[in-house]
Amino acid sequence: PGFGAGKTIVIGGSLPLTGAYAETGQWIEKGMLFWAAEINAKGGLLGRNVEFKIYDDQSDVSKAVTFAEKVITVDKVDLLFGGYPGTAARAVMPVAEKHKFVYVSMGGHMKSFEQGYTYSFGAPPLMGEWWYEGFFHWLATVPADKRPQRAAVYTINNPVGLSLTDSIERWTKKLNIQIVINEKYNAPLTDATAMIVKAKQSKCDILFANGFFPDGVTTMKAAKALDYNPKIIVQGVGSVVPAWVKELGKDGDYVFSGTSLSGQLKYPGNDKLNAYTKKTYNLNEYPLYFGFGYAWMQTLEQAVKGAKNLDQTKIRDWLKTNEVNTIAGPMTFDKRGLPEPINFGTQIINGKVELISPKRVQTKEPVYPKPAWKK
Amino acid sequence: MLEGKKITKRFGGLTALSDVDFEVRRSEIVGLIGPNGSGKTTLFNVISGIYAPDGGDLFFENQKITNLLPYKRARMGIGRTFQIVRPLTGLNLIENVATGVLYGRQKKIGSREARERALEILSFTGLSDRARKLPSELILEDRKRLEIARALALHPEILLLDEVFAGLNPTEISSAIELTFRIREKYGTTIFMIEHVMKAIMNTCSRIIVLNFGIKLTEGSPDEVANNPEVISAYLGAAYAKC
Amino acid sequence: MINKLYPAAMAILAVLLAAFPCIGPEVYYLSFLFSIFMYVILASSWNFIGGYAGYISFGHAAFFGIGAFATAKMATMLELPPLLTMLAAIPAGGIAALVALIVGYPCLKIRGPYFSVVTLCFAFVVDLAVKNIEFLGGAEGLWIKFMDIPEKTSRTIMYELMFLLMVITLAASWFLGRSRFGAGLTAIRSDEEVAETMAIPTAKLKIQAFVLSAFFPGVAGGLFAYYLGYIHTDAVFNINISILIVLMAMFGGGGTWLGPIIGAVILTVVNEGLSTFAQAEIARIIYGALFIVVTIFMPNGIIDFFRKKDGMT
Amino acid sequence: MLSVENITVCYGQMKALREVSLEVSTGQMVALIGANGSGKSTLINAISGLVPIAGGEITWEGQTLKGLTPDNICREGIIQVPEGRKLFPAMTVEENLIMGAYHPNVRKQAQESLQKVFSTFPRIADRRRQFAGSLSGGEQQMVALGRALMAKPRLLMLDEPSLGLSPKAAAEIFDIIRGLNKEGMTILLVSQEVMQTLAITTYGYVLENGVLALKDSCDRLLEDPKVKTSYLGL
Amino acid sequence: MDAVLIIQSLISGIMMGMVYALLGVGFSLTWGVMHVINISHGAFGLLGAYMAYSLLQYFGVDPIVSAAVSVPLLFLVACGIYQLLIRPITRAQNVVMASMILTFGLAIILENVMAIIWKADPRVLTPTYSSGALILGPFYFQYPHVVGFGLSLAGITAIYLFLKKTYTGMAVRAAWQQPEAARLYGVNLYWISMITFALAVSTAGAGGICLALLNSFEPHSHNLWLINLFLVVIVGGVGNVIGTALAGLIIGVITGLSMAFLPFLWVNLVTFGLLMIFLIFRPHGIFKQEGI
Ligand SMILES: Nc1ncnc2c1ncn2[C@@H]1O[C@H](COP(=O)(O)OP(=O)(O)OP(=O)(O)O)[C@@H](O)[C@H]1O
Ligand SMILES: Nc1ncnc2c1ncn2[C@@H]1O[C@H](COP(=O)(O)OP(=O)(O)OP(=O)(O)O)[C@@H](O)[C@H]1O
Ligand SMILES: [Mg+2]
Ligand SMILES: [Mg+2]
Repeated sequence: PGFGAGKTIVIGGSLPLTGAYAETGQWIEKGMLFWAAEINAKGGLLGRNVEFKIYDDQSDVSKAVTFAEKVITVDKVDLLFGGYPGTAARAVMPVAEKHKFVYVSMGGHMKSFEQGYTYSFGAPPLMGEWWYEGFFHWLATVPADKRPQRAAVYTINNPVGLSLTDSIERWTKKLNIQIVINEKYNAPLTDATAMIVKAKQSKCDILFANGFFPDGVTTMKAAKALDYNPKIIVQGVGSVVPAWVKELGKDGDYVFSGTSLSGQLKYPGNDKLNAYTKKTYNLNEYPLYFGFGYAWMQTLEQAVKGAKNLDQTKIRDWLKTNEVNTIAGPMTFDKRGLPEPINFGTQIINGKVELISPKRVQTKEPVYPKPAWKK
Repeated sequence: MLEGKKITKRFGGLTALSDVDFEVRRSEIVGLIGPNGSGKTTLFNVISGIYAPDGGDLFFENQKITNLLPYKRARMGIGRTFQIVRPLTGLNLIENVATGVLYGRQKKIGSREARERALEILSFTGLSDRARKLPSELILEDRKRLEIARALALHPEILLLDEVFAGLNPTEISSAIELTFRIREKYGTTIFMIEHVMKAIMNTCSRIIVLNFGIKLTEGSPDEVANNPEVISAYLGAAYAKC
Repeated sequence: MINKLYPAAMAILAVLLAAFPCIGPEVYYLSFLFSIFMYVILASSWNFIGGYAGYISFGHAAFFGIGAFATAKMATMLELPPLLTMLAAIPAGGIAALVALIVGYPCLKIRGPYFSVVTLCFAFVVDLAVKNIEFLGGAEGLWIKFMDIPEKTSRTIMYELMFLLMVITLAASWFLGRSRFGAGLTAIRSDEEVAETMAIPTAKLKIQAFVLSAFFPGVAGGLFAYYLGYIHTDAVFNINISILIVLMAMFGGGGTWLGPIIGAVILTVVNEGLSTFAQAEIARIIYGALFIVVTIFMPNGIIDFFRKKDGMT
Repeated sequence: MLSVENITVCYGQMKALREVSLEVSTGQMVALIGANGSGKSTLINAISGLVPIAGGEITWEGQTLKGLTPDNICREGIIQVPEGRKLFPAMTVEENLIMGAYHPNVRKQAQESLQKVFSTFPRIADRRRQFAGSLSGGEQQMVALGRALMAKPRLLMLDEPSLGLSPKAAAEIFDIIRGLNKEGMTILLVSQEVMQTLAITTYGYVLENGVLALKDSCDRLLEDPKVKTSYLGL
Repeated sequence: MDAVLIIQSLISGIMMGMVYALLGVGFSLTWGVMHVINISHGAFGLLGAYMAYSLLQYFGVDPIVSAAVSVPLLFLVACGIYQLLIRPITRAQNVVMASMILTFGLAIILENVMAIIWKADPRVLTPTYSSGALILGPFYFQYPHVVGFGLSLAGITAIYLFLKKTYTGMAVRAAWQQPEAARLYGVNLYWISMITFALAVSTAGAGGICLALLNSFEPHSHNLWLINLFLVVIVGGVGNVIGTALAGLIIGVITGLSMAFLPFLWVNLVTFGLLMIFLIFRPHGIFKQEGI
């Protein structure tokens, strides 16, 4: 409790701090805590200090639901924070709806925003459907005769993976790229040899590896070992986490992907976050999920300030009608609780995640085609 | 009542039983002897249904039982003991026997009644004072008695006894022989027994079947068998012939 | 004396638990007890096959998940009104039982650790199959419409239903432990071959126990689907659930009535409590240490430990 | 060379042996008889160190065996052929025998001993590559004996070596035991075949419910009325 | 279907299978010999992987070289753990169950200790050769696979020879089949159990290093490893070293072939389905006979 009991604003919820999603959960937690420290230093929210009540749901969806109910009904927190992964968010969104609590998170992908919930917001969301927009916009600028012609698409069979394929199918048609291989796989992917051999034999010159970090690593290793050199390798959400560059080094270079947040964006706040993560974690740029944690809190902060009190319905209504400004840029929300599609194309160049598209945010000219593996 | 025709059982390359014919008639006590590894226990396993024979047929009360599951045979009245005792570990003696009673051949009864019946059987086999002990706390002889008690719980028509006399000294053997006769008296059970203890075999059996290398060597009254030169050379040994 | 008091105490406890929502507790407490009931059901029904018959199934989450998906599918496909959907959990349990019947037939011929692994594989097969079948929502999962009644009322209904299911499961478990059926299963655990020669129809009993042990988790899965509102294969077919069920039952004492109850309650409460009071990793470490300490001091389960102290058999 | 003085052994509450004493001197073959459960195996196991003794003392060549574990006692040359043979079923006959010479003291002579065992028991020499579990009872007993010989016993304790054997096989085993004793082996023999046992041993002890009931030379034991009624069934 | 694809995916399937076999032998041994089902086996493997990771990261020591340090270190750790935790439960009525519960707890502890030390971020073991390949005609033998395969083969052979040819190894087998008789012939059960356990854990470490060359790992990865090695052990027959190796090959072939012939979506499903059917028809693993 801060000064004056009951004065503190408590924000509660659960994150996967241990188990399968521990890494991500912990980054989100760090982002949120950074926000709290910052706002408390500035005199708090509505003049009150903020404090977190974070439970570890052990990467278990049903625990996430129970803890959401706990913070709402027992801990009687003032605000709810968003969870991870998408499946947990999908399950918590109805709880938030029933208890009429604003729930700002990455959301559980497009489908969960189409269930008619009114209290859930993705701010910014992590939408598979949008993930490759930036990349494709750039690809469209490549002259047609220089574009890759044949695509191999390997997709992890989970909600994120499935939502990634939508835009691939739409865009490849538009850009006249033939999808030669289009396959899904169930995690865990322990060996990608057969995938790479198939892609190589089918002369695919663009590879979409729509997976997470472990699958991404496995496919990259196999691609290098089997000396498979497509013009483009696109990776799912795995390649924008800090571990990618850190662990794969040179081998992770030239991979395209997308992001909805980046420390290199010129929106206010990004420099500060970068400086903090540089100092604390020795990272050149704040990690994606650190940013998510921070941005969700930013959104909540502005909504509370806008509504001027902690009435959840007022906060929701404020969000529905006003613009918020976050490190991911300005956003206004539609009926579903989603902003306009946000996406930036990325490529890893010399061990750094560079923004390549749209032009206005470009930090580096993309390297195309991808240089052959050095043996 | 129990008849086997050309029973054959193979384990991989080894023929444990080959074309064995035998018959046990009601109220008889029949012995089964033979050198170690001659297939005696295997024959019991075939009769009780633990192994399916590779050839031949079994009949019980003139019904073919060759392909019946073991529990069906037990229901028909074939009870057995195991050479290497196999009590239901973790259950005390009453529970061991009561389980047998519950699934036995008498009309369905409640568990209380089953325990009473179990106690009766235990006292008949001389175990009543140890009724609440666990099998692991018993000495071998008592465990063998427990095997018999559990088989009796079924109220069998025929009882297959596999070396229940092993490890007993001559005096104890006498009391075990007496128990064998009492079982037949009280339960009217026919008995088919495997035994290496000649004293027991000679004194109880009306007929003895001799197996050697899975083949039936001979069959006859105890005297005939004991004086059969083939049996002496394969099984009894020269020393036995002398005395 | 103690034997007389025992059922009476149980009855009082049951009435108190049933009446608990009347004092108007917060929704969370209902949910928390709901999950305890659920694990008691899972562990106790696992106990039928795993505890009594000694067939350690490592795939019981499969039945739980089948129940959940069957209920959710029925609810969305038939567009049942929410309250009726809950009843759909019963046929869903039936489906789980049917699946158990089909896989039990070949699997129950295998004994010991091999059975455990076959059931483990079975759970993976079911999980992956559901992920691959669009009809069941595939990798996307399924949403269930929620009831148009106040949250507290709907949680109370679910609480009472799960409680009822638990009472039924425990009653079944109680009678099973004292019945001819239970005696037969215990004999099977001890020595199946001997059990056969005691006229116990082992194959039949095992199948019956397996089917029964799949039915209750199936129904519980149906209620759970409703509780969650959105179900995904990762949430219900999780291997950790299968393992947790086994551990709960054995931790308390397999093959007894009370053991799985104690195991389920202790582990659920401790886990929840630790998440509340300790830092995440430390909480997990303490939780892990609990298993170690209990096993070292009570290697045969908690029940066995106290039974020895009381000197009862 | 072995002397057991007033030892008591308990299994939980139950006293399996009460103040039992026994002596075996070099080159002797001593019989230990008694009813089922009278504690014969317990006594042998106590000497081997498998069960702890609650009171009394066992001395071996003047030194106490107190506190020694079975492997240390084995090093002293006190070797037991356990009841029920207890072979290593999934190891070959040869490996079973080699295991007999596990102890470092005798390991070096293992090959030599192996040849000797095979020449004593030619029947198992033919089966040296077969798994011990697939042998017949008589052969298993030979392997068990052979395994004990591999350990170069100075005192050989045999617990019911003829159990479950056909009369012929049992007689063979007794012949072998007598032969070993003739070669100078000190032997403590437990058996239910009271007549045969007392016929080949020189001195005998009789256990009854964990208490030593009688001890005498075998000739006299054979005449003893109590032995006659209780153990010979006469 | 063309031959290159089939053979290429067979090659990598088999090589992976062998790595799981190396992880599995130790698990199989403790189970067979001591009736201890070590749920934390995979976690120990992961510990080996993390140790190799740190040694590579901070001292630039190649994982194969550093195994010479980390494997013996794990051996010592395992001796301590045996002494403290495993030994007390060997007197339980049901050692199998008790050991499972205890080592489940141990696995949770190890996982979270690793999470504290090395953080939850995924790691990749990337020595210089990590994504190179030996090219023979149209076939690529990826170095991590080759190294893992070689190390596994060496490890399994060493364990086999140890069990078959050395006195200590024979004592391990003897102690497992007939503990009482083993004691009577001079085997110190306590020592043998400790050695078995420690040996098992150190092979897990070696296996973990091999696996880490192939896939990325995180503190919870051991769960996945455990499931795979569990399958290998069961298919091979508990306690059977040769069986475990063969099972590794078989599972490798199954995965390899299904990768080549089936849509990837069905690979895991078919693999588990086939294993289930295999076990139903051959419930005691590849060999009927007990052996090593
Ligand atoms: N399950 C089995 N698998 C393989 N071989 C077996 C099996 N059971 C028995 N045998 C073999 O069959 C033969 C006959 O064994 P069986 O147990 O019937 O002998 P037995 O006459 O009862 O001998 P004993 O008097 O020693 O008990 C033996 O060679 C034995 O090794
Ligand atoms: N491990 C044990 N735990 C408890 N009691 C035991 C144990 N082993 C033996 N006993 C008891 O100790 C007593 C002596 O048993 P022991 O095995 O020494 O007798 P024995 O003379 O060798 O009999 P047998 O002729 O059956 O071999 C018996 O009453 C037996 O029940
Ligand atoms: Mg036999
Ligand atoms: Mg004895």
